[in-house]
Amino acid sequence: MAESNNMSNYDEASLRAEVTAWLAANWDPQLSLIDWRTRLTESGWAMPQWPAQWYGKGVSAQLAAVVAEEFAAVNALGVASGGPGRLAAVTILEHGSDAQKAQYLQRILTGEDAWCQLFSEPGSGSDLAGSTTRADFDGSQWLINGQKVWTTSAHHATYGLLVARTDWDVPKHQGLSYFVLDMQQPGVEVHQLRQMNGHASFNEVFFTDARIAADQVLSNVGNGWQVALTTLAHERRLADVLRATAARSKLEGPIYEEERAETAIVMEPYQWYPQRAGRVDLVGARAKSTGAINDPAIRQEIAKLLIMSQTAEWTARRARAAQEHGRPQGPEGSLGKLASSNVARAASHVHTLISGADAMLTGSDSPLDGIIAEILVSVPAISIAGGTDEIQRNIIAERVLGMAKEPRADTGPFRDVPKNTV
Amino acid sequence: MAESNNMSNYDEASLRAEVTAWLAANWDPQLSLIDWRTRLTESGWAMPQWPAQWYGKGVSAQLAAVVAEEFAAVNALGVASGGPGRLAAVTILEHGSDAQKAQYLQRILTGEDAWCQLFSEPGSGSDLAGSTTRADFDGSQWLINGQKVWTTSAHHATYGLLVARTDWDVPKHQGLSYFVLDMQQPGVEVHQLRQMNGHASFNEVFFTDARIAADQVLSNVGNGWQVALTTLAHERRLADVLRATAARSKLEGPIYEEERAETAIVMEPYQWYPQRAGRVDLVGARAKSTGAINDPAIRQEIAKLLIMSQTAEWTARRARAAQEHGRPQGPEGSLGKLASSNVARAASHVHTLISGADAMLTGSDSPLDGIIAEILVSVPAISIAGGTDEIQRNIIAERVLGMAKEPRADTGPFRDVPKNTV
Amino acid sequence: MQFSFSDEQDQFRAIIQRFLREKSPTTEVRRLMATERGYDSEIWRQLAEQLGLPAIHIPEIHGGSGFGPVELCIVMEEFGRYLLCAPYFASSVLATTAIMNGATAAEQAELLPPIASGERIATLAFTEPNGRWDATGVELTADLAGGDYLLSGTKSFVLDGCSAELLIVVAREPGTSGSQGLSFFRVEPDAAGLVREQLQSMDATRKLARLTFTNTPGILLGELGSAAAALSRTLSLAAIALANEMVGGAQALLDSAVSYAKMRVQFGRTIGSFQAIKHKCADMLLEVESAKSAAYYAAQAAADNDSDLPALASLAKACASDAYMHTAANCIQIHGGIGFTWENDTHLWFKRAKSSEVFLGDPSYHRELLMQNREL
Amino acid sequence: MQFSFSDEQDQFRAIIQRFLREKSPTTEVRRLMATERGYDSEIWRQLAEQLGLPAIHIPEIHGGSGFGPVELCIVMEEFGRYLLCAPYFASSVLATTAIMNGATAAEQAELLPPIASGERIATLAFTEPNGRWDATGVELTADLAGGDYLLSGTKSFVLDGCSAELLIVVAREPGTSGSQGLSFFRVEPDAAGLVREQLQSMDATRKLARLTFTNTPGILLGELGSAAAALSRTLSLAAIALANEMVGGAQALLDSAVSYAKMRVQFGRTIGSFQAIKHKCADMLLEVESAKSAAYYAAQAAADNDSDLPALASLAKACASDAYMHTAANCIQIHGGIGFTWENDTHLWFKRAKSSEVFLGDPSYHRELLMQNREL
Repeated sequence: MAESNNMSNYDEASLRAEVTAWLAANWDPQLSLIDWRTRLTESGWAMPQWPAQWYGKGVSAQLAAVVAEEFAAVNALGVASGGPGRLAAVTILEHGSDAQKAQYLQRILTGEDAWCQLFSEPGSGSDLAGSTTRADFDGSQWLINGQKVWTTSAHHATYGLLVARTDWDVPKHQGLSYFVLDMQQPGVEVHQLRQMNGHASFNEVFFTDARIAADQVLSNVGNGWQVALTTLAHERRLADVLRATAARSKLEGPIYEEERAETAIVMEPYQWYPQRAGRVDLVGARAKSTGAINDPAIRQEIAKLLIMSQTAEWTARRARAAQEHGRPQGPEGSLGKLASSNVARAASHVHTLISGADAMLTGSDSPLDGIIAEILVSVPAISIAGGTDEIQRNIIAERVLGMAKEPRADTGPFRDVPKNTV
Repeated sequence: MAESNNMSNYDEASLRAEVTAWLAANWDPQLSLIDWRTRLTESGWAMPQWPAQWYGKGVSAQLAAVVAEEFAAVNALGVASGGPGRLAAVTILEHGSDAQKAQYLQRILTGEDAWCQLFSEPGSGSDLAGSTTRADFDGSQWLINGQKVWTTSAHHATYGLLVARTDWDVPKHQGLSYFVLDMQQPGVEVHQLRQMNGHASFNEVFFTDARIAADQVLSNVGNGWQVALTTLAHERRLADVLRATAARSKLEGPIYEEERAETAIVMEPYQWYPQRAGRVDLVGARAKSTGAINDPAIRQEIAKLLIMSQTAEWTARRARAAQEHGRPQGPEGSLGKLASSNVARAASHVHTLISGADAMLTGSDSPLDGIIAEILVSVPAISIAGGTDEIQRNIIAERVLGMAKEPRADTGPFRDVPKNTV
Repeated sequence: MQFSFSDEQDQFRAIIQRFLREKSPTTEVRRLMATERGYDSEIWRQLAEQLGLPAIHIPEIHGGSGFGPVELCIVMEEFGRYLLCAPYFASSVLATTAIMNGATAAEQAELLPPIASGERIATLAFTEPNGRWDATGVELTADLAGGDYLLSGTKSFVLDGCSAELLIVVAREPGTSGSQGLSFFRVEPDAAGLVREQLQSMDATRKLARLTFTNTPGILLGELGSAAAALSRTLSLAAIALANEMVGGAQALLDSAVSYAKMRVQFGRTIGSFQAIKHKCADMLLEVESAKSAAYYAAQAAADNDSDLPALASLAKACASDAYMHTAANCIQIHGGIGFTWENDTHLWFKRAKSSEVFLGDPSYHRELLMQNREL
Repeated sequence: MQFSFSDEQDQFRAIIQRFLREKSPTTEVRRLMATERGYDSEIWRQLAEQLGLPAIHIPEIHGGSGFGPVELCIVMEEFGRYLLCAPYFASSVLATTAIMNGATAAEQAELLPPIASGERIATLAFTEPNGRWDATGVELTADLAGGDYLLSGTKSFVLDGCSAELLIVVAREPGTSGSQGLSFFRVEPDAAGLVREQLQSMDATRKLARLTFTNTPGILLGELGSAAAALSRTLSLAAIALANEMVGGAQALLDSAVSYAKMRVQFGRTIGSFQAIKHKCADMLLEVESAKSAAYYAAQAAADNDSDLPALASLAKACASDAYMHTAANCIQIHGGIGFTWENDTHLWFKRAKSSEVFLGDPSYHRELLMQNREL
């Protein structure tokens, strides 16, 4: 966010005083969610790190934390936390025109518009830049044809962040453009995609001459990959946001109810995510209640799991501590995703050992009302979603350890690069 | 061996009758080893599968087994079993001129000449064809400069099988030639190479203007890689030969003493090979004598090892059975080496678990008079020697499973291919 | 010991494969796994009449074809490969073997012919809600009451327990424990006091039931109190049959992973040309081939009445379970996101692998048994 | 809980690194490991006088510098990285900690200052030929005879046991068992009835001895019969120090593997550009970073007197042992044949990894301890 460098002249004391005063005057849990957030965004306290021109105060991350503290102190709500919307906001803030910012930002923050992210395709998963969804300019507007997949929330999104190919005669990363797509049009068809664990958290999105106006390109035509990198860089930080709303989970009052309803919708596709991570938290109690805790061989496996899971947590905290001390984050950050795959697999193994014959069951016949079964059939996703383990290892080796990249087989005009014939 | 196809007209009965009669008339354990083997090679019973012209009878593998049976029945000795010599013999038989065959074959079979194999170099291990030892023709002879490594028995070899580069301007596999090198000359210097387990089984061989006569190229100049493939194809079959000599290990008489002395020299560099493979045979007794057998967690590890080791053995027997039934060998053959690495690693782990504190010791303080320590520091070799695990996985994936090769980075004139700057 | 199949056995396998390729495509598997009974009676009839598979290892005097464990295991391997939905494991492996091992000649003459012909589907109920896979887990009791035996207790994880038409039940004399006092009983599906409930199984191709017995009449099979050895032999053969089923499934997954990797392009190359995928496949092949070696060896050992059978059965079961699970997980991984969808067939085998991993005891249980039963 | 080192700690580490880079290149390691004593007195003197390292966690009143476990572990990590040959673990970790935990204030005042200054090298003798790493393994007895204690029995695997100038010996009252009746004794190296024999250690940088005591006089330290708790605390800290030493070594191996992979060319590419090597290195990094997290956390917990210390010590020891061994084996593998030679330095760390794996108890022993000491 280049523009967020226009730091204001606040110091901590003056900032705290101002935000406290503003909250005292404005925070009202009797307001509707939208009314409150409209007031909030217009005040600039919504996104303190953002520029003053766009719903912010232009302050540092450290000072923004002070604002968050004061909001938390009076249980005041922040802006909408919906995942893809937040990604849309940071991307538009960084790459959008003023007209685009004016058109979209506020309604994202208030939660009036829902968004979705149209990146992955059936033929380009790990190879995200290999997108073959086409955007052709007919002289007045863009016509979109192709298919996206793994799109969370596509079925209730107003807008989509779309990466599509606008030039087939340049190398693959150079022929992409980044669009805002109106999801509510006839050329866009959304189908739910069911997973092996029975949930349907994702969608396939089909485009048949879907239309995008000429002014709905973010940044320049052909610069789509650079814009997409901004979106991707923010993808991992959402967990923190969701953690924040959880802190208000017990408060009473209409605005809190409204927020919880909103969160429930946002969170719906992610219900099984804790199971996907292996639920290490359940292992101790399960081992005790089944008596598996007395089996020396199982104790070894539980201990291995605990070691893996504890060290993963500590490694993450080392990374955060380094960041807080303003030091380079070191390799710890990049390793978390790979560690979480290992932990989940080990946890699934341990849950199987502990459950014995019960591991054959599902639904209400499975232990913990089906949670155990859901772990066993959800864990395979964690080493794939958000970049496979193999891709993570490439990233770690190349970017952290500085090892050479492989010779590329996809240079030259994209038209000539071998592709899937799905 | 193209020439071995000139099958004779023997049937099993006539062959058995003839060899029995010949043995009755000729086998004499009172002969010296060389005298016996000279008589043997001249009779054609030395290498029954080889052509009649060259110490053989031109019979099938099946009939050759009949000859071996009759030899075993009267404890008659075969030809010299020295590893590199045998490789030299099969290579010369297939690619040598008649003059070369006449010059070398018989003295290999009688054991009068010892050989060594000069393939690997410090800069080309996995990438054997990347040899940079140079052979330059000065108009009358070849001058050799460079270095080889991992050469077993180089210090007592009369001749060496040398792969060297004769053309730097063609792709790497096309610029190699295959020579017979006289090891007993001033331009050849042999240094012993000590391993991390304290043994010194291999040598480094340095060439400084070493000389090779023009008629000592095997096959044609530039065809060295094809010739080397013949040698490599036979490399794995040596274990069988060595097993055969072991069968006579208890017989008395001067010729058997002589053979045992010969075998001792040949086997000297391989003393630690059983330890390299992990000595699964020792696990049961060690677990019982230390009481580790009562530890449920160690029992699991022992069981895993037993399963791995038993199935590796059975897989090898399946491969042999398929071959005996004249069926294609199937994938089982190629997997043995990879399996043996896994077994050895698991065995080393189990020996450590069983030995506990004693695993810190070596020499006579280490259990079984140092055998346990030798296992722990020898096992790392098994996944490297004779082609690393990584190379084996490539071979299995590409040749057995038919997966695509990687894009090559070493095409074009070898002069321009990136190399090590050792 | 034989280390290869005979030509006749290879032909037999080819016949079964041809049948399954036609009759058990995954569209059929998906259709049948969604039904309550879980199989198609017409296919079962063809399997029995055309191929004689339920008769395979039943002696000829009892209407069988008199083949042995090796042929039975060939059938199992192919069923595992094609995920055939049929009550074969319950009826032809578990119940048949229990009857052959535990019933008198006269009882066998009565019970086996309709099983051999496929007319009657039987199952063996031995495990209980405690989930133990050996005799020590049996708590269900058989009380002698006026010449009749009345069974009380609960069996669980009973394969095809709701659809089977004959139940062979392991029960114990009240007051006994361990391997003492165990007997086999036959119970009719409509017997008094018997409640059969379908369990929700993760692997929908493998129907499991909980059977509750309340003073349910049962007819003794074999000699009273002497079922332990027969049960143990039965479970050894069942473990070997399951190991063979598993290697068939693992091979199907490996084939699927390799062929997808050869076809799928990312970064301008087939993903199978990347070492990460290539080496994973090589390791999978090694693991699957090792499991096959164990499963085949154990089947042959069963045919030879090898005295080391319990150890070999455990070895094969442990090895095949691990190989199957690893192959299943890797097959999903190699397919990427698509491999995690319901639409893709991989999860059908993944769930079978998971249920097979624990069915008849998990790898760690069998490794411990191996240590107990094998002389080191 | 602190999750990063302070600037002062980082500077301290940098000073040690500078010292070791100069004083402990592998040529020196090779020279010293071939000597019987295994270290260079002059380097030890510099280590003590210039850097004050033997004094690091000894209280200032006893001539120490009064730092704590975190600083001690920084020293250990760097020693592990550079494979320094010195009796530091024996004297400054084992013996010092035992004295600090088990001796009276007066005894500490007498014993610690010369250890802190480096003038006197001590060691702790607790393990016996049975190879057990806790109090239950102690069989050596201390008999009270006319006001003196006479020790009889054998200690083994005693670090620097032949060269140490002061022996702290764990002995038990005859007739006691388990953690009852244990005491610390100080024994002079020339005491009557003491025979010290060097053991041949696979890791020649770690000198081990067997000490045989025959009515050898020993002077009681601390209170009679109450050493168990002090020994246990000592072993927890020793395990944590060893875990930190191990992560230093593992990092050195990882660095070596990565830099070799970046330089070594095969098939016209650096081998580090092949996924097989690249992914192995990524996994190694994850394992080494995880082990560091555990080792650092445990060191900090020791500084904080965390009540969970025994569990954390076992966690760190188990994790670091596995990471070190895997990294060592992979480092050889990545170096290929050259990595298996004596000339290449990798085996020096490999052997240290192997001896560290079992020293103070192997990973499986510590995983079991973790389960016993941690509330699930």
